Amino acid sequence: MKKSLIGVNMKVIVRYFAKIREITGRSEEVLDISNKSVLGDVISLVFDKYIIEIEGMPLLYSVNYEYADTDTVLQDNDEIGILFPASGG
Amino acid sequence: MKKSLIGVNMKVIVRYFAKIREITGRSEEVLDISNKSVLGDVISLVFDKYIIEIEGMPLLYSVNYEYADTDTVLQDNDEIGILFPASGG
Amino acid sequence: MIRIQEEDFSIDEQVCLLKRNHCGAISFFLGTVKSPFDGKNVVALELEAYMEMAEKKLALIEEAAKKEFKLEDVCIIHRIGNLLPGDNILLVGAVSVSRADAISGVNYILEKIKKDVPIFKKEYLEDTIFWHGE
Amino acid sequence: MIRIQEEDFSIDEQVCLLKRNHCGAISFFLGTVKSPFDGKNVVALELEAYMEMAEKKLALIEEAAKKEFKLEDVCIIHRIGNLLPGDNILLVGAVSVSRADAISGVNYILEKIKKDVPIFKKEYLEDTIFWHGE
Repeated sequence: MKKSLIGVNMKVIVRYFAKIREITGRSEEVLDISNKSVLGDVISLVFDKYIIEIEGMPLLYSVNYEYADTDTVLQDNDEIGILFPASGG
Repeated sequence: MKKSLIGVNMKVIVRYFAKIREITGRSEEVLDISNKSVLGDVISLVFDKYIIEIEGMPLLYSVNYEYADTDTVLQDNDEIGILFPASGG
Repeated sequence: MIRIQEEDFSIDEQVCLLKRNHCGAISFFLGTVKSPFDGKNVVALELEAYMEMAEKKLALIEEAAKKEFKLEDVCIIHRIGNLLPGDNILLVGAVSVSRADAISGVNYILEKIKKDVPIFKKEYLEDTIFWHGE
Repeated sequence: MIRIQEEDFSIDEQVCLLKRNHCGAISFFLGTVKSPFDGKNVVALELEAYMEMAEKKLALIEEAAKKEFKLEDVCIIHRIGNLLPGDNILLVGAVSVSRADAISGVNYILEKIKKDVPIFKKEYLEDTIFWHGE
């Protein structure tokens, strides 16, 4: 469920990797969001902004270097990662 | 069952390793044996010759580079090894 | 010891660092750039890491592996950047008193890296380019 | 590649020989001289091989490992002679397209070497000397 982002009063940093970095054309950016936001809100914001075709992309997300679900409640200055599944090794 | 070695008419080479090499004081020797000998006959001959205390020693034997039982029938020029269990690796 | 780096590495050097006189067993795994991939020649492989998160995850994996198995020390080096077929990608090593622990420790670390560490691969094949997972 | 030798070896050199572009996985095991042994300091370790038989057995093990697992190449180097704590004894390496095959292949080879290859160890401890198996 997409929440309203009215009432901007915190900042998060969003970092982009792999295909997503190429689509957004940047490695990171700071977003202003409402203090009641969850991770899913920021993801929607980013996807709307860059018109990212997520269909079929098995994306993962992180908050402060931990994999996180979209209902994770965000804090001011959280660092969000939009990731592909790990393919190292 | 120890067979008589009367009727010498073939030769085998016996090779000694590890503790057995130290006890016999040699790495190898050629023995003259009967053409009806089995491996066990040669082992007995060697043990008698060097008065080897086999009690408790987990010896292994080889004929022509294969582990062999004492009832293995020997051929002329066979190479016999008196071995300790493998401890490599 | 954990490193994510562009530079290549020497396994002999890592062995020197891992060796302990009271341990008799060092197990290693080396991952290299494979070509062909899906039947097509690989021109290059690009590796990108979410560096801070990858280092944190690797540190957790190292710690967990040392707890799970009797490992005296662990070495994990993952390369990033542009690599060619045959180039080293990943070295995982573990030293232990016991052979079984060293080997199981390396396996455990490899499984965890594949699953948890945010490092991403872009495959440049002869006629197509894609990110793994795309 | 099989070698029984007194000289030490370089793992990096062996990696160069094992590497194949179409294989992404090399697994290694390095055995070193361990001290203490049974709680006593090791002064030296002497290794003796029944050379012809050991080489034959290693060749059979290499062949069997290649049949059992999908191994592109195998490297087995076993040292003999007088070694000191920390010295390299044994290197087993296997290269494969698949990580699982490379790792299982090395394990298989190690098990077989321990069981079948006539190489004998004499342990020089601080207060006693004995052959393994004595």
